[in-house]
Amino acid sequence: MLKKRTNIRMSGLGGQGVVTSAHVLAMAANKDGKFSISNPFFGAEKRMAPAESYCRIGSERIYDRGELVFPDIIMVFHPQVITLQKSYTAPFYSGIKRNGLLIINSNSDLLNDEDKEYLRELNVAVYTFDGTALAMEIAGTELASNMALIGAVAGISKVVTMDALDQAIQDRFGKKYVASGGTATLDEAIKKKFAKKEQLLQKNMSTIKKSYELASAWAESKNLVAAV
Amino acid sequence: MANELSEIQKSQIGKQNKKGQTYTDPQHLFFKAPRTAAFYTGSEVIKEAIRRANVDVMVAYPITPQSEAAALIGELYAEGYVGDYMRGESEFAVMGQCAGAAFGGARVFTTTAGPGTMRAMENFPMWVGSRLPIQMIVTCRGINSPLSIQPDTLEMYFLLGTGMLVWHAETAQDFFDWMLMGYIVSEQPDVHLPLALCCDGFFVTHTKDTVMLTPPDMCLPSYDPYRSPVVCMDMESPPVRMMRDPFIMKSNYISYMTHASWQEETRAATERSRKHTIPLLGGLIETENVDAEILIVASGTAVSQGREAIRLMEDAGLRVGLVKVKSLRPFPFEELREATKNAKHIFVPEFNVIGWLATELKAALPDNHRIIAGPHVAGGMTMPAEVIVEEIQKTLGKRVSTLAARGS
Amino acid sequence: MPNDKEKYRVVAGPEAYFTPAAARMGIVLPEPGEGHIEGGIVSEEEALEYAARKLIEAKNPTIHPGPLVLWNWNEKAAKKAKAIKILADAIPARMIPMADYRPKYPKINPEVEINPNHPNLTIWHNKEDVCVFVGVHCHMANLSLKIIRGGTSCFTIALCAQAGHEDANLSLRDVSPEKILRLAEWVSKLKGTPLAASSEKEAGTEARRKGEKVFVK
Amino acid sequence: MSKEKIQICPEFSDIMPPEYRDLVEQSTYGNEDRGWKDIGNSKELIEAHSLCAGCPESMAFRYILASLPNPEDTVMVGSTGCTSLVFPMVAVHNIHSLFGNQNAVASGLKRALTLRFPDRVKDVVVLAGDGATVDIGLDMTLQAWFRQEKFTTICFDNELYANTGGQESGLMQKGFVAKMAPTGKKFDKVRLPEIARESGCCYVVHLTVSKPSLVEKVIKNAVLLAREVGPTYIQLYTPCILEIGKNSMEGLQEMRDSEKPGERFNYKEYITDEAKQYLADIEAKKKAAAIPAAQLTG
Repeated sequence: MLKKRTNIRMSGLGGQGVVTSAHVLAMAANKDGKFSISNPFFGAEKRMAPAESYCRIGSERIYDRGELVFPDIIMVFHPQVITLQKSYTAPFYSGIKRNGLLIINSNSDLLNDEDKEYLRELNVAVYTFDGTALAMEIAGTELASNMALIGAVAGISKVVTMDALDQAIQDRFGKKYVASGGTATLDEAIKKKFAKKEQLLQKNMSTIKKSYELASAWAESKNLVAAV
Repeated sequence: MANELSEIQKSQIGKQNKKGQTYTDPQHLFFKAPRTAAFYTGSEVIKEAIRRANVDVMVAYPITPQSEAAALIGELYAEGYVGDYMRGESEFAVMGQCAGAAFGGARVFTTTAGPGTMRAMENFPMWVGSRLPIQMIVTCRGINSPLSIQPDTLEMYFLLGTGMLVWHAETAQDFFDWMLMGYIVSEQPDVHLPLALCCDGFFVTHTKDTVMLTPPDMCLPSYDPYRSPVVCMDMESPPVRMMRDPFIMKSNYISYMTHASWQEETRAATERSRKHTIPLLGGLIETENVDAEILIVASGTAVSQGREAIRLMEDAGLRVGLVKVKSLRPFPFEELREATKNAKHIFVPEFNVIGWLATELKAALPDNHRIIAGPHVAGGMTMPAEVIVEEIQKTLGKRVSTLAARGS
Repeated sequence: MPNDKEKYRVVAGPEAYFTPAAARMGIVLPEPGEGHIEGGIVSEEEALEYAARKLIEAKNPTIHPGPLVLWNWNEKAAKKAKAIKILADAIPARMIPMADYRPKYPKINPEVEINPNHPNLTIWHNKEDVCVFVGVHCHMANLSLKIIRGGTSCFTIALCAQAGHEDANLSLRDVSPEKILRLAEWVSKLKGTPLAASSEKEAGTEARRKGEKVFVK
Repeated sequence: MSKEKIQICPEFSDIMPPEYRDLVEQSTYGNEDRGWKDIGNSKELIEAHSLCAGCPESMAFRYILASLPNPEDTVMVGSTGCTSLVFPMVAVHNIHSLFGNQNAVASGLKRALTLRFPDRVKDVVVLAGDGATVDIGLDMTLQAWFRQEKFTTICFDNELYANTGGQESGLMQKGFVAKMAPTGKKFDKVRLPEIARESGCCYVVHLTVSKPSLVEKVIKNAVLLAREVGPTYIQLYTPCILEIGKNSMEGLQEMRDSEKPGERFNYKEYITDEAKQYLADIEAKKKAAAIPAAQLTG
């Protein structure tokens, strides 16, 4: 069953599709008939600069705006968020709520003992996985890493359904979409990458599906399903 | 009845413009026309409002966070929904270009933010003195050094003295409705003033939210420059020997009285806007549970954060009321006195360093020791509901530790 | 900002060194079909009658036609000009135009004109005790009315084509040629002298005697 | 508006001040061949003004207003300065909004009028001093030219800030000692005519107002070209006799002296081929129209 409110903070680097991910997730929740809003927070749009966006999903109308200071879920899109402190709030997990969830896209464990101690105290579950490798393997481009992360958060929290995600992806990449300069350029880049739009949609979806399955399995093994 | 149309406007109703949109009676458009839900960013919503606003001239200039909206209006122009569209060279010039178009009898729209608002500032009292009903969207952001592109409402403090109508939107929905309603109010012959329709930058412009939109094939009737309280500068109406607006200080004695009366008249026009605004916006303020002893009085995004705080307080068994201030000019003196008469503590959360709303309230309300100017944040900081809760708990002497400390 | 509850009244001046705008003292404009007398909302008919009475009783009633009726720039203006002439003859009232709004150099001639930047000069010079503004752009009319109320004792009547004027002592709104003729009708009725024959056709008195409906609103 | 609309309602003709009756009966609205020669035998579009006695600006104003090709459809834009003391007396709609934003205002105005009157010619003419045009307003002056906004910009160059009491301006001569230039101006007079040419003006003229017939020709060309071809710029020397210590009667001589060959206000004109052609075509049409008349007299 859905919590009254699930607040998700996505920390990554400019160009990774952090903003897009929040929008896709919020659109999916919206299609599931839930209340949702998403908003980005960035300085001057720059590649590889810290970029954060926030997705709020709930069972009642959501008013809360702006930076998500006290998230239930934190998604780390790039190791540098942790290693080079490329996050708006430091340490990157500050403000995370008790029984929260931390998803890290990395091929190695980046947390030190202090971090682990702190998170253990708050009973925060940590899911570290190589979303970028998964994206390369399935979509053939690291530009689809954000899809892997979307799959992961959906798989563990079940905060949105796969059907809704499918529709959201159609909306986002299927039709004309209004995006700010940097995002628009990347949209073009990934569209070039895939000859046909259908192909792009399909590759994105299969990346999400695969990641969803892996994450679900992990969650069950930790019996986390109800936790978030 | 307020918000009457001119004969010319009435004769337009039911006819179609070149885009096949039907000129629709504003009352019908606002309150009876069917609405459909859209999941849009604030910038997209601004575009959709302008699509229906029958705007003649829009002047744009890039500055975060309004650039996206300003560019989207450009797309509308390319589609033929806006009469003319240009990029100015600076906000000071843009507001001059807007003035020129309005002097010439056009319905004018522009958007700006933060430093842009400040750069253009000299124009606003000029717009007011010249009675130009221009609509300007202000997507507030930081104006101090060091630079911040994030929400901060300090610039509104400066707008409050210009004589413009100043409204503060909380959500994209407010934006959509108030932009269309704004033209109807500010173009009334007894008002005929520019409107600064403000919001807290990114929080509204870049947030995707559900908004109820009117049909895209209905639009407002055109602006009728010939019921303006001043002469339209198109050389089509008398007197031909006409200057907008001459230096009366250089005429004869008592001309300073003319100056003073002129300013007094523009402020009188602000007062007259009340009767046109109240039926459209549903009052200059909106209230919830104002019989509670604790009230949050706020405008813009601070209202939203207040709503979240009120939920948290409810969960903690504490009843808190809310007053949303929609219009700052005209300022809802009577409404606020009435709404706050039962309150023992009045909290005023704000997104600026000086707390201008609290200052205004302290000047307007009796027993103003009840007013707690806070919490406030600035420079783009977010105001988590938890921080408002903490402020209230502190004041009530209940020192409960919130998560605030961990939010840094 | 009306802080005190006591009702402000828009009475003839001299009001103050610097006259406050009536709108800022809580005075609101009449709705369609209404007028106001000294800030109080009354029916249009009552306002018409009161205006007629003031004009008849005045020593130096004066009409100040503005650019919108002085210049023959459209049909409505032409009709209004005719109606105003009839009104002036019926009272009878002097007419002194506000030909335009510019600060005049070197000075205005209060004998023949009135200017919004110092209308009091004309009011004083001609000892106007009741005056009518008609065909003046609302903003300029409000400037004049404030200054007149501030420094003179003249009772001001505004025949406004738009929403009316709180700063006049008496104001009608949506004033059409027909409404001006109705005012002329009231004047002639109260004086007991019918309008001049030529005017009767304009004012439709003949027709009304025959029981025809004349002023369709 | 058509000349027919500039009429007094008969009911009021006897009470209107004479200047307005004259304006209706004796002004040159709608006269195809109006020009400076009408001054003195027709009602001018300018009333008594408050400029200093003998100020060349008043001459310039009178010539320009007499030369506008269709004042009944012209809206002027001014700026803060001595000129704004004259504009209230001018019988064409005109706008003052702020100091220096005149070309921005004119850009918006021209676009609005074009939008509202698609089938009519509505001329927009900017007239401002050198401080407004070259110093505080330079950005907006140039940007309007870059954008090819179709209106005429006229600069009254009196080489200083006159209305504020004679301070240094960008168009002041190098070395001139003035307020705010206590040891003499340190840099050359800004070469705005050349800048205007490079900024996209199709017709640029730099002259004094000593010869009314020349001023008339230049103003007419500038306004006609701005309608069809592109932005035009006219810089007129209107010396501030007060600030350069001359008497009321000496303004004209000052202009004559400074327009001699080699002097800084010697007549200067830049015109594009397109503009040349446009003017030639107009001339040709006039001649063609004139021929029948000639035959009749012949």
